[in-house]
Amino acid sequence: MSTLTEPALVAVPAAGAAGTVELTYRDAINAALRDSMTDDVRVLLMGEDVGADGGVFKTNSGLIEDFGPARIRNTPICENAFVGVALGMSLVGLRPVVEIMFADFLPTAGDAIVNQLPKYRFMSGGQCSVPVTIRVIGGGTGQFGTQHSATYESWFGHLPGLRVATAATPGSAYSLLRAAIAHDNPVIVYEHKALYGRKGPVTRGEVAEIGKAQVLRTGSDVTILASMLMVERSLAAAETLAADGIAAEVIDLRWVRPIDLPTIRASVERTGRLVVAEEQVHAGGWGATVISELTMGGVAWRSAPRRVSLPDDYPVPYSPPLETLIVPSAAGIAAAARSAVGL
Amino acid sequence: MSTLTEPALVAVPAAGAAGTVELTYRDAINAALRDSMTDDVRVLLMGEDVGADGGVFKTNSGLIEDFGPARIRNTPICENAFVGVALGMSLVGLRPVVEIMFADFLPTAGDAIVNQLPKYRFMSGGQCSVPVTIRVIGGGTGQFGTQHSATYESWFGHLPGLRVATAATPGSAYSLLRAAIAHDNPVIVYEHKALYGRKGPVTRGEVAEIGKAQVLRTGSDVTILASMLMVERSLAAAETLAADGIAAEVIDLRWVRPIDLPTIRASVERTGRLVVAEEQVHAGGWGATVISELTMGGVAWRSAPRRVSLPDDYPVPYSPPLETLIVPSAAGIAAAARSAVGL
Amino acid sequence: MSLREPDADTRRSWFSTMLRIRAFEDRIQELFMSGAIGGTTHLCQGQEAVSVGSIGSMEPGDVQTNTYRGHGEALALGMASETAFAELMGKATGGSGGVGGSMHLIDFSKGNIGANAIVGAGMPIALGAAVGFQMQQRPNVALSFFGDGAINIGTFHEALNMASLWQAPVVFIITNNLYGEYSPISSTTSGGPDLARRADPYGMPGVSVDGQDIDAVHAAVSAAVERARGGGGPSLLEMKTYRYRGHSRSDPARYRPAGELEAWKERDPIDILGRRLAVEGILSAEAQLGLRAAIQAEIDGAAERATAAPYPTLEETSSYVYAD
Amino acid sequence: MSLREPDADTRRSWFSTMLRIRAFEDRIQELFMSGAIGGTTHLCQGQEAVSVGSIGSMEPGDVQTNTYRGHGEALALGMASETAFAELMGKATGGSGGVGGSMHLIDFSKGNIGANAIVGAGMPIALGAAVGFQMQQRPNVALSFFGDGAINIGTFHEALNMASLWQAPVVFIITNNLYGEYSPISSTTSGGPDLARRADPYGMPGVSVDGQDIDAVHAAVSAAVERARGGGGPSLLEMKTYRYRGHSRSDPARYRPAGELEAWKERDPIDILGRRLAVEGILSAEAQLGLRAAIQAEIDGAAERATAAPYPTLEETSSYVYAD
Ligand SMILES: Cc1ncc(C[n+]2csc(CCOP(=O)(O)OP(=O)(O)O)c2C)c(N)n1
Ligand SMILES: Cc1ncc(C[n+]2csc(CCOP(=O)(O)OP(=O)(O)O)c2C)c(N)n1
Ligand SMILES: [Mg+2]
Ligand SMILES: [Mg+2]
Repeated sequence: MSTLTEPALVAVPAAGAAGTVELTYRDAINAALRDSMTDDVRVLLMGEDVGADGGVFKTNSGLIEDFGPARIRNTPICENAFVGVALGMSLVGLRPVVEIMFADFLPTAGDAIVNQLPKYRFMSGGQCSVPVTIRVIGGGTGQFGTQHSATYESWFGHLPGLRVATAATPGSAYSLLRAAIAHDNPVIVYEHKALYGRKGPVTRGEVAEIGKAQVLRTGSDVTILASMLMVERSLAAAETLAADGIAAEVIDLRWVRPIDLPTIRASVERTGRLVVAEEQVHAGGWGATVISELTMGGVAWRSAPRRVSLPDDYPVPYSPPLETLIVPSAAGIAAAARSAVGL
Repeated sequence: MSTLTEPALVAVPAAGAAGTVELTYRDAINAALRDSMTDDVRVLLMGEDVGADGGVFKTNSGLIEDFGPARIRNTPICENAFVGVALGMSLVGLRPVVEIMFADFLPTAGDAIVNQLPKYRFMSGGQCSVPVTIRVIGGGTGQFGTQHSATYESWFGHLPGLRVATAATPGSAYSLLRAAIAHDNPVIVYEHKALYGRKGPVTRGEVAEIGKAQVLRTGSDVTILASMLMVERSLAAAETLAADGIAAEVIDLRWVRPIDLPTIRASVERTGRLVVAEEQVHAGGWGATVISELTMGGVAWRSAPRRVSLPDDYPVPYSPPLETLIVPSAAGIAAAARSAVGL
Repeated sequence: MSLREPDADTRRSWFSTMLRIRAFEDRIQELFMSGAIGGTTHLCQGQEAVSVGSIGSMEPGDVQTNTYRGHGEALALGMASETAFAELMGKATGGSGGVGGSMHLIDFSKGNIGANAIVGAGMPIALGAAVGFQMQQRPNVALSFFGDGAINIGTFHEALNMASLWQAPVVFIITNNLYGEYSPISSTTSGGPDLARRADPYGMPGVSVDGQDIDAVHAAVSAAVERARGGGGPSLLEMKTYRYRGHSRSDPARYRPAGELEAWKERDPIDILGRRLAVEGILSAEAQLGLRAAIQAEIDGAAERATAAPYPTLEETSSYVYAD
Repeated sequence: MSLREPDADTRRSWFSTMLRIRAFEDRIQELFMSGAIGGTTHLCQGQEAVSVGSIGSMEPGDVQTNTYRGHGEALALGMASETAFAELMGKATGGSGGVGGSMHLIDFSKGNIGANAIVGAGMPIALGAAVGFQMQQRPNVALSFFGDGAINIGTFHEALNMASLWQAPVVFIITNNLYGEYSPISSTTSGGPDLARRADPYGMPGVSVDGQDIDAVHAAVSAAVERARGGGGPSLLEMKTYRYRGHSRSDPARYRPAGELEAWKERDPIDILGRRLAVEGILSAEAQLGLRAAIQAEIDGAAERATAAPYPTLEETSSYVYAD
């Protein structure tokens, strides 16, 4: 560990209400940032326009007023360098949260994310820790077009040294972000831009367990594994399926690294059937990884697993009917589940 | 298509001997570059030190002398921009080949590779084509350390619009590179730095078929699927296995995008058993994709598929015994195959 | 050649084109607000002189790259407003068959080889085209339009260095509208308000230009273009201008100091040229009114036809992914 | 404070440290050539004054980042040569327990917070440390060492812009050894041979320094460090120097013009300081000979002990991946 001492930053008053409250996904993120920064003076937020008018997605409202422009730090447009800056800050005792406005810009910061954050501690022989959180906004369905609809979360699952979380609900958005900020290793936390307005229960103070998936609905006929936007579509599919007499279990993946294989496996061992619902291309994604791991692990499939994914060979288009067609729908997920159970 | 006309570049004399010759992997690449540039004046090579002393890996010997510094173009150190430059060149009728010295630097060119090359034609509604080839040198076992041993080829398998090839032999190094350069879409071709000295037959003029894997050894007990350095280790494993009476089929994956599922499936349907030998982390890799696709496709596994991969949670280390331990060996591949056949 | 003074016809056509861009953008804003178009959009009202004056310096075979805020360049390069509307509506008759959208108005046949949604990505691409021209010994030039915010990203630096090193025929044009998203330049950009200075370390000429004065824009870009065409190498031009709207659809631009927008509107680029043309007897105030009405009618018709056009299918557009 | 003239003891210790670096690098070269060390290495003979003179300006709590060619900085910061040898041999007793290797001699306890194998990656990291100091109101400064080739990559530009914008206490040091791999500066770098000029557009001071003269190096870096420490913001320093060896183990450096190496050896940084110390009566020629022999013995012993040290195991090193 570094011999550097604790920073001499000024604390701000404690955050508002504890207990479970109903919040939007957007406000859950705001609360997680606010609570983390209140509890720990070493935490700061940086990125493009993070402190301007609540940030581009309005997740940061009020933060610059309460924490000031040093801790809510607007940056120039230069993702690679400002992720590197966050790394450097973490090495002298701070705990930066970096906002990357669209997941499509992660490749712009490619070197810092791939070669620096996950490997820095290792290359030093464990001399340092790198408590950097990257908040990134991903996903389609908003007609943002080919260069603004990416997820790419599975890429980072390929990298030892990283943790990768995905938030499907306000509760997860809060607790995952708090977990990331409290964690001593670099974590990428995905938010989905179509979910900001969703409401749900949030427990202030809750810190998610690293690497734990969440069973959101139980059922014995088929397991549906999903992340982010696909979670609510899977839950909707499960409703339809229930009407057909099919009991679907819905699991929110939550962590792409590490993947919670025990929870997923336990479910699939009961149901014998699996549908992965992915807003990503299947090749190279977590869905393939899960199916591979379960198959290698000797799961006894009652029917072949299925996937509902983005097309193998078609980027996310702008045209609204085309975008609707290619992003997996509740109906598509339900159809895959029906086919898995042989209906 | 662009209305721009053909360039007015000067042709150079035809290349040397045709027919099948014995070449090193290094010289096979040299020959592919030389033959492509001789056949087509639009082809050029660019990258850091590509024209200096034969390039860092000596693949480019003699090229600057024969084709001149405009077509063998040394660049400053700025991967993201010079891949973008190659894209721009392709839009006005050239066919650039870009050399990225280590696969670890692909993330430095992240935006150009992820958001530009594969999507450019799509976003324009098919108005252009992007005949850009990226040659990249990947892989470990040379004690290059944590930031110089990457492969990451599976990441690009996740991207519609790209093609991704991997060369395991001199013959493939030649024919894959020629195929890439002749192709009208962006292609990433992987070379492995441990293989440059290997010798093998090369057919001058041969152009590989896009998306075709290669069965290098037939056998009915187990299929071993490998790429790059893992191919020769798999062949060595097959030799050992043969001594034990196990007939292993060895397939060189060759293309990560598109993956040749028909060839792989046909093999696995015969053997019922599969070992994927990967110099990469399994999560998010092509091995998982293949196992997932075959399982979803209903392959009847005689035993659970196996993988021999880099560790899930340990980056490539420098220390020679550790590097040797973590990179899959022929013995490790053979052991997995034995366990697959139940021995 | 463009170094000649632009004649009356040319300047009249500039005026029309600026009006067309303005009317197009205003209509887009309405269509977004009414929900007839989804997603997001980045409008360029106030910046028309930069687009039109610069594009006016291009010759056949020249190319340019621009950005998500590139409607002005696309229309200045001759994309029909109907084609542009259709693209923003995601229709099959759009410039990219509807798959590109607001951030990607592209027309290779007119030298518009890319509108990029990634800040900084267009500069290396334009440079690549320019180096291609150089290798092919074609007498052509590439322009690259980008914003003030884009000068702080790595590709700016990387592209300018290579451009100067290779003396490539490329002209880099900063459309300095004082903001990158919600951030005023001074909060993101070191070295003071004069962005042309960023050319210095590359040994490249850098010139600041009044971006509201289309005659000044055209003269500066023409000089840089002819310099590049003649083998004199690249230039960096800074166009000082302003965007009247917020960054994108969802931005009310609350970060602007009071009075700033109004002050800039006093120097509206269309009005400036309009007054000149009237004074010089090239286009009377009355004729200008008629022109405005005609262009408004053209825009109305174009929007209507685009609205009526069909959406594309996956099948029709599948060939957009791979060539062959 | 470092702005004081360095005293005799200090300069004697510089001389020893430069000798230690030289002997270390020479031995590494032999070990590579004999196959006792594998992989690749990047040596810094000829550049010792830059490393030692700059590091000499650091105070406790200050930090620096450097590169794969960072053995000089690591030793100047006090890493024991045995620890460095062991790291290059991949031994458990190495600075990173053997998993880092030649390109990553790192010692957080001494302010050496990173040796990076990716060109340009260290600058933002040093800047981040500096901004951290600023936020924590610590009186510390971060230095960042990188090569002439690194000034053309995006992170250089991005880091310098932010550093100036935020007036961060960071000093950027270009070790200009005239080549990036096999490429002379002029073939990759626009704007002429004076690299300090690259600071201009950020409104940052840029100074070129004779990198063979350790007194000049130390004076320049001390001035920049004290300026930064006092809230005066960042600087860019160019150290004009030369590497005696090729880029890496496999490079015979055939690209050098005849006589260039010899001319630079005439201005060897160790000799320059050695002559001065003799003339000034601080260290006689005889004492210098004794020192050389002592350091050679130290290096011999260190290499021997490192050779005898054990390799690490996966188990021992598994905690290097994740903190917790
Ligand atoms: C690499 C990257 N980072 C961030 C963004 C998000 N973004 C889009 S436009 C913009 C501001 C650009 O400002 P400027 O260059 O001045 O252009 P303007 O929008 O004013 O035309 C930002 C940050 C992006 N598109 N690409
Ligand atoms: C992003 C990136 N691109 C390319 C390389 C390969 N590379 C290693 S050192 C080097 C030359 C760097 O030259 P310079 O900055 O002058 O440093 P020097 O080696 O002279 O110390 C190159 C191209 C790299 N390590 N990282
Ligand atoms: Mg702007
Ligand atoms: Mg150098």
